[in-house]
Amino acid sequence: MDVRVQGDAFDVGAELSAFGQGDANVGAVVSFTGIVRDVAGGLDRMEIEHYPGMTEKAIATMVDKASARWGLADSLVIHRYGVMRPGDQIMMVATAARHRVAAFEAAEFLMDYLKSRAPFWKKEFGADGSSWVDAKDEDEDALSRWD
Amino acid sequence: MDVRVQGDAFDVGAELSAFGQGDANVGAVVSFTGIVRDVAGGLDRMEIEHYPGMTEKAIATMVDKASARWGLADSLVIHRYGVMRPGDQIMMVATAARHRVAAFEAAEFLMDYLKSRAPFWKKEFGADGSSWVDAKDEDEDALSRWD
Amino acid sequence: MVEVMYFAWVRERIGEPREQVDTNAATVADLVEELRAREERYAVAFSDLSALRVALDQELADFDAPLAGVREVAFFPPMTGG
Amino acid sequence: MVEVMYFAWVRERIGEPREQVDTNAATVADLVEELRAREERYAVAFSDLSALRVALDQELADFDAPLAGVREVAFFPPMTGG
Repeated sequence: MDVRVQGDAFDVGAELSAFGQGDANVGAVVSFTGIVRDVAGGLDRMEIEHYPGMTEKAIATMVDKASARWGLADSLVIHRYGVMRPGDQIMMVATAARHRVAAFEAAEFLMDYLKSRAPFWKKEFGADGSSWVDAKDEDEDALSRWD
Repeated sequence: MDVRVQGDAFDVGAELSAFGQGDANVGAVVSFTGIVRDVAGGLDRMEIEHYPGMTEKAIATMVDKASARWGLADSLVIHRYGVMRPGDQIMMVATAARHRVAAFEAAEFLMDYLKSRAPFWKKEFGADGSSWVDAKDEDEDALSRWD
Repeated sequence: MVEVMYFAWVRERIGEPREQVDTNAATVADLVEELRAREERYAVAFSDLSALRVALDQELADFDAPLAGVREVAFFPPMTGG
Repeated sequence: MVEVMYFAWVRERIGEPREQVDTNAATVADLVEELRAREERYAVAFSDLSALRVALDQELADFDAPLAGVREVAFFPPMTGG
Protein backbone atom coordinates (compact mmCIF):
# COMPACT_ATOMS: atom_id res chain seq x y z
CA MET A 1 0.00 0.00 0.00
CA ASP A 2 1.26 3.45 -0.88
CA VAL A 3 -0.67 6.57 0.21
CA ARG A 4 0.66 10.04 -0.53
CA VAL A 5 -0.95 13.40 0.26
CA GLN A 6 1.16 16.09 -1.31
CA GLY A 7 1.20 19.57 -2.81
CA ASP A 8 3.48 18.65 -5.70
CA ALA A 9 2.39 17.35 -9.08
CA PHE A 10 2.92 13.66 -9.82
CA ASP A 11 3.68 11.68 -12.97
CA VAL A 12 0.95 9.10 -13.69
CA GLY A 13 3.05 7.40 -16.34
CA ALA A 14 6.04 6.96 -14.07
CA GLU A 15 3.84 5.78 -11.19
CA LEU A 16 2.10 3.17 -13.33
CA SER A 17 5.28 1.92 -14.96
CA ALA A 18 6.47 0.87 -11.52
CA PHE A 19 3.13 -0.31 -10.13
CA GLY A 20 2.19 -3.97 -9.55
CA GLN A 21 5.33 -5.27 -11.25
CA GLY A 22 7.06 -8.52 -10.38
CA ASP A 23 4.10 -10.22 -8.69
CA ALA A 24 3.07 -13.45 -10.43
CA ASN A 25 -0.44 -13.09 -8.97
CA VAL A 26 -1.19 -9.76 -10.64
CA GLY A 27 -3.27 -10.17 -13.78
CA ALA A 28 -5.09 -6.84 -13.73
CA VAL A 29 -4.11 -3.25 -12.98
CA VAL A 30 -6.68 -0.45 -12.98
CA SER A 31 -5.86 3.23 -12.61
CA PHE A 32 -7.97 6.35 -12.24
CA THR A 33 -6.69 9.89 -12.70
CA GLY A 34 -8.71 12.95 -11.73
CA ILE A 35 -8.05 16.16 -13.67
CA VAL A 36 -9.15 19.76 -13.07
CA ARG A 37 -11.90 20.44 -15.59
CA ASP A 38 -12.84 23.92 -16.77
CA VAL A 39 -16.57 23.25 -16.58
CA ALA A 40 -17.94 26.63 -17.62
CA GLY A 41 -14.88 27.96 -19.43
CA GLY A 42 -14.06 30.58 -16.80
CA LEU A 43 -12.01 28.70 -14.23
CA ASP A 44 -8.72 30.30 -13.31
CA ARG A 45 -7.68 27.88 -10.59
CA MET A 46 -8.87 25.47 -7.95
CA GLU A 47 -7.59 25.42 -4.39
CA ILE A 48 -7.84 22.24 -2.40
CA GLU A 49 -7.76 22.44 1.38
CA HIS A 50 -7.23 19.34 3.49
CA TYR A 51 -6.97 18.21 7.09
CA PRO A 52 -3.34 17.19 7.63
CA GLY A 53 -3.11 14.00 9.66
CA MET A 54 -6.73 12.99 9.29
CA THR A 55 -6.44 12.85 5.48
CA GLU A 56 -3.66 10.28 5.48
CA LYS A 57 -5.37 8.18 8.15
CA ALA A 58 -8.76 8.27 6.42
CA ILE A 59 -7.27 7.21 3.08
CA ALA A 60 -5.19 4.44 4.66
CA THR A 61 -8.35 3.08 6.29
CA MET A 62 -10.17 3.07 2.93
CA VAL A 63 -7.26 1.31 1.25
CA ASP A 64 -7.12 -1.31 4.03
CA LYS A 65 -10.81 -2.03 3.51
CA ALA A 66 -10.42 -2.30 -0.26
CA SER A 67 -7.35 -4.53 0.05
CA ALA A 68 -9.13 -6.95 2.36
CA ARG A 69 -12.40 -7.01 0.42
CA TRP A 70 -10.89 -7.51 -3.04
CA GLY A 71 -7.64 -9.25 -2.13
CA LEU A 72 -5.50 -6.56 -3.72
CA ALA A 73 -1.87 -7.40 -4.42
CA ASP A 74 -0.99 -3.70 -4.46
CA SER A 75 -2.64 -0.29 -4.19
CA LEU A 76 -1.68 3.34 -4.61
CA VAL A 77 -3.44 6.61 -3.79
CA ILE A 78 -1.91 10.01 -4.49
CA HIS A 79 -3.99 13.12 -3.70
CA ARG A 80 -2.78 16.69 -4.05
CA TYR A 81 -3.73 19.80 -2.10
CA GLY A 82 -3.05 23.46 -2.85
CA VAL A 83 -3.43 25.38 -6.10
CA MET A 84 -4.23 23.56 -9.36
CA ARG A 85 -5.20 24.86 -12.79
CA PRO A 86 -7.40 23.39 -15.54
CA GLY A 87 -5.71 20.32 -17.01
CA ASP A 88 -3.69 19.63 -13.86
CA GLN A 89 -3.92 16.20 -12.34
CA ILE A 90 -5.54 16.29 -8.89
CA MET A 91 -5.22 12.70 -7.78
CA MET A 92 -4.78 9.12 -8.85
CA VAL A 93 -5.70 5.67 -7.64
CA ALA A 94 -4.25 2.36 -8.82
CA THR A 95 -5.20 -1.19 -7.86
CA ALA A 96 -3.58 -4.53 -8.72
CA ALA A 97 -5.44 -7.83 -8.41
CA ARG A 98 -5.67 -11.28 -9.95
CA HIS A 99 -8.75 -10.52 -12.00
CA ARG A 100 -10.22 -7.48 -13.71
CA VAL A 101 -13.48 -7.36 -11.75
CA ALA A 102 -11.65 -7.06 -8.42
CA ALA A 103 -9.26 -4.40 -9.73
CA PHE A 104 -12.12 -2.34 -11.22
CA GLU A 105 -14.40 -2.61 -8.20
CA ALA A 106 -11.64 -1.75 -5.72
CA ALA A 107 -10.68 1.34 -7.74
CA GLU A 108 -14.31 2.48 -7.95
CA PHE A 109 -14.80 1.88 -4.23
CA LEU A 110 -11.72 3.96 -3.43
CA MET A 111 -12.89 6.76 -5.73
CA ASP A 112 -16.38 6.81 -4.21
CA TYR A 113 -14.93 6.99 -0.71
CA LEU A 114 -12.30 9.59 -1.58
CA LYS A 115 -15.03 11.81 -3.10
CA SER A 116 -17.14 11.94 0.04
CA ARG A 117 -15.12 10.68 3.00
CA ALA A 118 -11.56 11.96 2.62
CA PRO A 119 -11.20 15.43 4.22
CA PHE A 120 -10.57 17.58 1.15
CA TRP A 121 -12.50 20.70 0.14
CA LYS A 122 -12.34 22.33 -3.27
CA LYS A 123 -12.71 26.03 -3.94
CA GLU A 124 -12.96 27.38 -7.48
CA PHE A 125 -11.61 30.79 -8.50
CA GLY A 126 -12.79 32.42 -11.73
CA ALA A 127 -13.60 35.74 -13.31
CA ASP A 128 -16.80 35.95 -11.24
CA GLY A 129 -15.07 35.37 -7.93
CA SER A 130 -14.68 32.23 -5.86
CA SER A 131 -16.93 29.56 -4.45
CA TRP A 132 -16.65 26.31 -2.54
CA VAL A 133 -17.61 23.25 -4.57
CA ASP A 134 -20.76 21.68 -3.17
CA ALA A 135 -20.87 17.99 -2.36
CA LYS A 136 -23.14 16.15 -4.78
CA ASP A 137 -26.02 13.93 -3.73
CA GLU A 138 -25.01 11.45 -6.43
CA ASP A 139 -21.58 11.09 -4.85
CA GLU A 140 -23.14 10.37 -1.48
CA ASP A 141 -25.55 7.91 -3.12
CA ALA A 142 -22.66 6.15 -4.86
CA LEU A 143 -21.37 4.99 -1.47
CA SER A 144 -24.46 2.94 -0.74
CA ARG A 145 -23.65 0.33 -3.37
CA TRP A 146 -20.68 -0.86 -1.27
CA ASP A 147 -22.73 -1.59 1.86
CA MET B 1 -9.77 6.82 -30.89
CA ASP B 2 -6.56 4.83 -31.08
CA VAL B 3 -6.67 1.06 -31.68
CA ARG B 4 -3.47 -0.95 -32.04
CA VAL B 5 -3.08 -4.69 -32.52
CA GLN B 6 0.60 -5.52 -32.38
CA GLY B 7 3.19 -8.14 -31.53
CA ASP B 8 5.52 -5.73 -29.75
CA ALA B 9 5.42 -4.81 -26.09
CA PHE B 10 4.06 -1.38 -25.14
CA ASP B 11 4.82 1.09 -22.35
CA VAL B 12 1.74 1.77 -20.21
CA GLY B 13 3.38 4.70 -18.47
CA ALA B 14 4.35 6.43 -21.72
CA GLU B 15 0.91 5.78 -23.23
CA LEU B 16 -0.90 7.23 -20.22
CA SER B 17 1.36 10.25 -19.91
CA ALA B 18 0.20 11.31 -23.37
CA PHE B 19 -3.44 10.22 -23.05
CA GLY B 20 -6.39 12.62 -22.69
CA GLN B 21 -4.16 15.68 -22.28
CA GLY B 22 -5.09 19.18 -23.33
CA ASP B 23 -8.87 18.70 -23.40
CA ALA B 24 -10.67 21.00 -20.95
CA ASN B 25 -13.60 18.55 -20.86
CA VAL B 26 -11.60 15.64 -19.51
CA GLY B 27 -12.01 15.24 -15.76
CA ALA B 28 -11.46 11.48 -15.50
CA VAL B 29 -9.09 8.98 -17.07
CA VAL B 30 -9.36 5.25 -16.38
CA SER B 31 -6.89 2.64 -17.54
CA PHE B 32 -6.81 -1.12 -17.43
CA THR B 33 -3.72 -3.25 -18.02
CA GLY B 34 -3.87 -7.03 -18.46
CA ILE B 35 -0.79 -9.00 -17.43
CA VAL B 36 0.18 -12.66 -17.99
CA ARG B 37 -0.36 -14.40 -14.69
CA ASP B 38 1.40 -17.61 -13.68
CA VAL B 39 -1.72 -19.18 -12.22
CA ALA B 40 -0.40 -22.57 -11.15
CA GLY B 41 3.30 -21.69 -10.99
CA GLY B 42 4.25 -23.75 -14.05
CA LEU B 43 3.57 -21.41 -16.95
CA ASP B 44 6.44 -21.02 -19.38
CA ARG B 45 4.69 -18.83 -21.92
CA MET B 46 1.40 -17.88 -23.47
CA GLU B 47 0.80 -17.62 -27.20
CA ILE B 48 -1.99 -15.41 -28.46
CA GLU B 49 -3.40 -16.05 -31.91
CA HIS B 50 -5.62 -13.49 -33.61
CA TYR B 51 -7.57 -12.93 -36.82
CA PRO B 52 -5.77 -10.12 -38.67
CA GLY B 53 -8.22 -7.67 -40.15
CA MET B 54 -11.24 -8.79 -38.17
CA THR B 55 -9.51 -8.03 -34.87
CA GLU B 56 -8.94 -4.36 -35.68
CA LYS B 57 -12.48 -3.95 -37.05
CA ALA B 58 -14.13 -5.69 -34.11
CA ILE B 59 -12.24 -3.54 -31.59
CA ALA B 60 -12.97 -0.32 -33.51
CA THR B 61 -16.68 -1.19 -33.46
CA MET B 62 -16.56 -1.74 -29.68
CA VAL B 63 -14.75 1.55 -29.15
CA ASP B 64 -17.27 3.40 -31.34
CA LYS B 65 -20.12 2.00 -29.24
CA ALA B 66 -18.41 2.95 -25.98
CA SER B 67 -17.57 6.45 -27.23
CA ALA B 68 -21.16 7.12 -28.24
CA ARG B 69 -22.72 5.62 -25.12
CA TRP B 70 -20.48 7.34 -22.57
CA GLY B 71 -19.49 10.46 -24.52
CA LEU B 72 -15.79 9.66 -24.35
CA ALA B 73 -13.36 12.46 -25.12
CA ASP B 74 -10.66 9.92 -25.97
CA SER B 75 -10.07 6.18 -25.98
CA LEU B 76 -7.17 3.80 -26.50
CA VAL B 77 -6.95 0.03 -26.94
CA ILE B 78 -3.66 -1.81 -27.41
CA HIS B 79 -3.75 -5.62 -27.66
CA ARG B 80 -0.75 -7.83 -28.35
CA TYR B 81 -0.52 -11.17 -30.11
CA GLY B 82 2.32 -13.69 -30.23
CA VAL B 83 4.47 -15.04 -27.40
CA MET B 84 4.25 -13.55 -23.90
CA ARG B 85 5.70 -14.68 -20.59
CA PRO B 86 4.48 -14.32 -16.99
CA GLY B 87 4.57 -10.66 -15.97
CA ASP B 88 4.36 -9.40 -19.55
CA GLN B 89 1.62 -6.92 -20.36
CA ILE B 90 -0.93 -8.37 -22.79
CA MET B 91 -3.17 -5.42 -23.44
CA MET B 92 -4.39 -2.08 -22.17
CA VAL B 93 -7.49 0.06 -22.41
CA ALA B 94 -7.80 3.74 -21.52
CA THR B 95 -10.86 5.99 -21.48
CA ALA B 96 -11.20 9.75 -20.94
CA ALA B 97 -14.50 11.36 -19.99
CA ARG B 98 -15.94 14.27 -18.04
CA HIS B 99 -16.87 12.21 -15.01
CA ARG B 100 -15.52 9.13 -13.28
CA VAL B 101 -18.60 6.95 -13.69
CA ALA B 102 -18.52 7.28 -17.49
CA ALA B 103 -14.78 6.61 -17.68
CA PHE B 104 -15.05 3.53 -15.43
CA GLU B 105 -18.10 2.08 -17.16
CA ALA B 106 -16.68 2.57 -20.64
CA ALA B 107 -13.42 0.86 -19.66
CA GLU B 108 -15.30 -2.07 -18.11
CA PHE B 109 -17.55 -2.37 -21.15
CA LEU B 110 -14.52 -2.46 -23.44
CA MET B 111 -12.84 -5.10 -21.28
CA ASP B 112 -15.94 -7.30 -21.17
CA TYR B 113 -16.27 -7.11 -24.95
CA LEU B 114 -12.57 -7.65 -25.62
CA LYS B 115 -12.65 -10.77 -23.42
CA SER B 116 -15.41 -12.49 -25.37
CA ARG B 117 -15.90 -10.74 -28.70
CA ALA B 118 -12.48 -9.76 -30.02
CA PRO B 119 -10.96 -12.61 -32.08
CA PHE B 120 -8.02 -13.60 -29.88
CA TRP B 121 -7.25 -17.09 -28.59
CA LYS B 122 -4.80 -17.87 -25.80
CA LYS B 123 -2.72 -21.02 -25.55
CA GLU B 124 -0.66 -21.80 -22.45
CA PHE B 125 2.63 -23.71 -22.55
CA GLY B 126 4.04 -25.25 -19.38
CA ALA B 127 5.98 -28.18 -18.05
CA ASP B 128 2.94 -30.44 -18.61
CA GLY B 129 2.45 -29.45 -22.25
CA SER B 130 0.13 -26.94 -23.83
CA SER B 131 -3.58 -26.20 -23.80
CA TRP B 132 -5.98 -23.64 -25.20
CA VAL B 133 -7.52 -21.39 -22.56
CA ASP B 134 -11.25 -22.05 -22.30
CA ALA B 135 -13.71 -19.19 -22.49
CA LYS B 136 -15.35 -18.63 -19.09
CA ASP B 137 -19.09 -18.56 -18.53
CA GLU B 138 -18.62 -15.61 -16.19
CA ASP B 139 -17.02 -13.59 -19.01
CA GLU B 140 -19.95 -14.34 -21.28
CA ASP B 141 -22.36 -13.45 -18.47
CA ALA B 142 -20.54 -10.16 -17.87
CA LEU B 143 -21.69 -8.94 -21.29
CA SER B 144 -25.36 -9.10 -20.38
CA ARG B 145 -25.12 -6.15 -17.99
CA TRP B 146 -24.52 -3.83 -20.95
CA ASP B 147 -27.71 -4.81 -22.81
CA MET C 1 -9.70 22.09 27.04
CA VAL C 2 -10.07 20.92 23.45
CA GLU C 3 -8.45 22.02 20.20
CA VAL C 4 -11.25 23.06 17.84
CA MET C 5 -10.47 23.19 14.11
CA TYR C 6 -12.42 24.66 11.21
CA PHE C 7 -12.07 23.92 7.51
CA ALA C 8 -13.32 25.38 4.21
CA TRP C 9 -16.22 27.83 4.55
CA VAL C 10 -16.58 27.05 8.25
CA ARG C 11 -13.02 28.32 8.72
CA GLU C 12 -13.82 31.40 6.63
CA ARG C 13 -16.95 32.23 8.65
CA ILE C 14 -15.26 31.71 12.01
CA GLY C 15 -12.23 33.67 10.80
CA GLU C 16 -9.55 31.33 12.08
CA PRO C 17 -8.41 27.77 11.44
CA ARG C 18 -8.17 26.59 15.05
CA GLU C 19 -8.52 27.65 18.64
CA GLN C 20 -8.30 26.26 22.17
CA VAL C 21 -11.74 26.04 23.77
CA ASP C 22 -12.27 25.65 27.49
CA THR C 23 -15.43 23.59 27.77
CA ASN C 24 -17.24 21.02 29.86
CA ALA C 25 -19.66 20.15 27.05
CA ALA C 26 -20.75 16.51 27.25
CA THR C 27 -21.36 16.07 23.51
CA VAL C 28 -20.49 17.70 20.21
CA ALA C 29 -23.99 19.19 20.07
CA ASP C 30 -23.45 20.76 23.50
CA LEU C 31 -20.15 22.26 22.32
CA VAL C 32 -21.90 23.68 19.25
CA GLU C 33 -24.50 25.32 21.52
CA GLU C 34 -21.74 26.94 23.57
CA LEU C 35 -19.96 28.23 20.44
CA ARG C 36 -23.19 29.54 18.89
CA ALA C 37 -23.84 31.59 22.03
CA ARG C 38 -20.41 33.23 21.84
CA GLU C 39 -20.59 35.55 18.87
CA GLU C 40 -22.52 36.16 15.69
CA ARG C 41 -19.81 34.58 13.46
CA TYR C 42 -20.21 31.27 15.34
CA ALA C 43 -23.99 31.48 15.11
CA VAL C 44 -23.65 31.98 11.35
CA ALA C 45 -21.13 29.16 10.86
CA PHE C 46 -23.23 26.71 12.89
CA SER C 47 -26.66 27.85 11.70
CA ASP C 48 -27.38 24.62 9.78
CA LEU C 49 -25.89 21.49 11.31
CA SER C 50 -27.14 19.34 8.40
CA ALA C 51 -24.59 21.19 6.23
CA LEU C 52 -21.75 20.32 8.63
CA ARG C 53 -19.65 17.31 9.48
CA VAL C 54 -17.57 16.72 12.58
CA ALA C 55 -14.46 14.69 13.34
CA LEU C 56 -13.27 13.75 16.83
CA ASP C 57 -9.54 13.10 17.06
CA GLN C 58 -9.49 12.83 13.28
CA GLU C 59 -12.32 10.29 12.95
CA LEU C 60 -15.74 11.17 11.54
CA ALA C 61 -18.37 11.26 14.29
CA ASP C 62 -21.99 12.22 14.96
CA PHE C 63 -23.15 15.39 16.67
CA ASP C 64 -24.45 13.41 19.63
CA ALA C 65 -21.07 11.76 20.23
CA PRO C 66 -19.56 12.29 23.72
CA LEU C 67 -16.56 14.59 24.09
CA ALA C 68 -15.01 12.83 27.10
CA GLY C 69 -11.30 12.25 26.44
CA VAL C 70 -11.38 13.97 23.05
CA ARG C 71 -8.47 16.30 22.32
CA GLU C 72 -9.26 17.53 18.81
CA VAL C 73 -12.67 18.49 17.39
CA ALA C 74 -12.95 19.54 13.73
CA PHE C 75 -15.94 21.11 11.97
CA PHE C 76 -16.23 21.26 8.19
CA PRO C 77 -18.69 21.01 5.29
CA PRO C 78 -19.24 17.70 3.43
CA MET C 79 -15.98 16.65 1.78
CA THR C 80 -15.31 17.13 -1.90
CA GLY C 81 -12.21 15.08 -2.61
CA GLY C 82 -11.29 12.97 -5.60
CA MET D 1 -15.68 -20.38 -54.10
CA VAL D 2 -15.12 -19.13 -50.56
CA GLU D 3 -11.99 -18.69 -48.48
CA VAL D 4 -12.43 -20.78 -45.31
CA MET D 5 -10.23 -19.92 -42.31
CA TYR D 6 -9.60 -21.81 -39.08
CA PHE D 7 -8.23 -20.51 -35.80
CA ALA D 8 -6.93 -21.94 -32.52
CA TRP D 9 -7.79 -25.62 -31.94
CA VAL D 10 -10.03 -25.69 -35.01
CA ARG D 11 -6.96 -24.82 -37.08
CA GLU D 12 -4.94 -27.48 -35.28
CA ARG D 13 -7.57 -30.18 -35.89
CA ILE D 14 -8.06 -29.28 -39.54
CA GLY D 15 -4.30 -29.03 -39.98
CA GLU D 16 -4.20 -25.82 -41.98
CA PRO D 17 -5.09 -22.16 -41.37
CA ARG D 18 -7.09 -21.57 -44.55
CA GLU D 19 -8.24 -23.12 -47.80
CA GLN D 20 -10.33 -22.34 -50.85
CA VAL D 21 -13.59 -24.29 -50.82
CA ASP D 22 -15.74 -24.79 -53.89
CA THR D 23 -19.27 -24.90 -52.52
CA ASN D 24 -22.86 -24.07 -53.30
CA ALA D 25 -23.92 -24.33 -49.66
CA ALA D 26 -26.81 -22.01 -48.90
CA THR D 27 -25.94 -21.48 -45.23
CA VAL D 28 -23.02 -21.86 -42.86
CA ALA D 29 -24.65 -25.00 -41.46
CA ASP D 30 -24.80 -26.48 -44.97
CA LEU D 31 -21.12 -25.70 -45.49
CA VAL D 32 -20.30 -27.39 -42.19
CA GLU D 33 -22.20 -30.50 -43.36
CA GLU D 34 -20.16 -30.58 -46.57
CA LEU D 35 -16.89 -30.22 -44.67
CA ARG D 36 -17.82 -32.88 -42.10
CA ALA D 37 -18.46 -35.36 -44.91
CA ARG D 38 -15.01 -34.77 -46.41
CA GLU D 39 -12.60 -36.35 -43.97
CA GLU D 40 -12.32 -37.49 -40.38
CA ARG D 41 -10.34 -34.40 -39.32
CA TYR D 42 -13.25 -32.15 -40.38
CA ALA D 43 -15.74 -34.40 -38.62
CA VAL D 44 -13.65 -34.08 -35.45
CA ALA D 45 -13.20 -30.32 -35.72
CA PHE D 46 -16.92 -29.75 -36.32
CA SER D 47 -18.25 -32.42 -33.97
CA ASP D 48 -19.77 -29.92 -31.52
CA LEU D 49 -21.09 -26.73 -33.09
CA SER D 50 -21.97 -25.28 -29.68
CA ALA D 51 -18.19 -25.07 -29.06
CA LEU D 52 -17.65 -23.10 -32.27
CA ARG D 53 -18.16 -19.58 -33.51
CA VAL D 54 -18.31 -18.37 -37.10
CA ALA D 55 -17.51 -15.07 -38.80
CA LEU D 56 -18.65 -14.12 -42.31
CA ASP D 57 -16.45 -11.54 -44.01
CA GLN D 58 -14.97 -10.76 -40.57
CA GLU D 59 -18.27 -10.22 -38.76
CA LEU D 60 -19.64 -12.66 -36.18
CA ALA D 61 -22.64 -14.58 -37.57
CA ASP D 62 -24.97 -17.46 -36.78
CA PHE D 63 -24.73 -20.95 -38.25
CA ASP D 64 -28.02 -20.46 -40.08
CA ALA D 65 -26.76 -17.31 -41.83
CA PRO D 66 -26.85 -17.39 -45.67
CA LEU D 67 -23.57 -17.64 -47.55
CA ALA D 68 -24.69 -15.77 -50.67
CA GLY D 69 -22.08 -13.14 -51.56
CA VAL D 70 -19.77 -14.11 -48.70
CA ARG D 71 -16.07 -14.31 -49.58
CA GLU D 72 -14.50 -15.25 -46.26
CA VAL D 73 -15.81 -17.75 -43.70
CA ALA D 74 -13.91 -18.26 -40.44
CA PHE D 75 -14.44 -20.97 -37.81
CA PHE D 76 -12.98 -20.75 -34.33
CA PRO D 77 -13.67 -21.49 -30.64
CA PRO D 78 -15.12 -18.85 -28.31
CA MET D 79 -12.68 -15.95 -28.08
CA THR D 80 -10.39 -15.47 -25.09
CA GLY D 81 -9.01 -11.96 -25.47
CA GLY D 82 -8.27 -9.29 -22.90
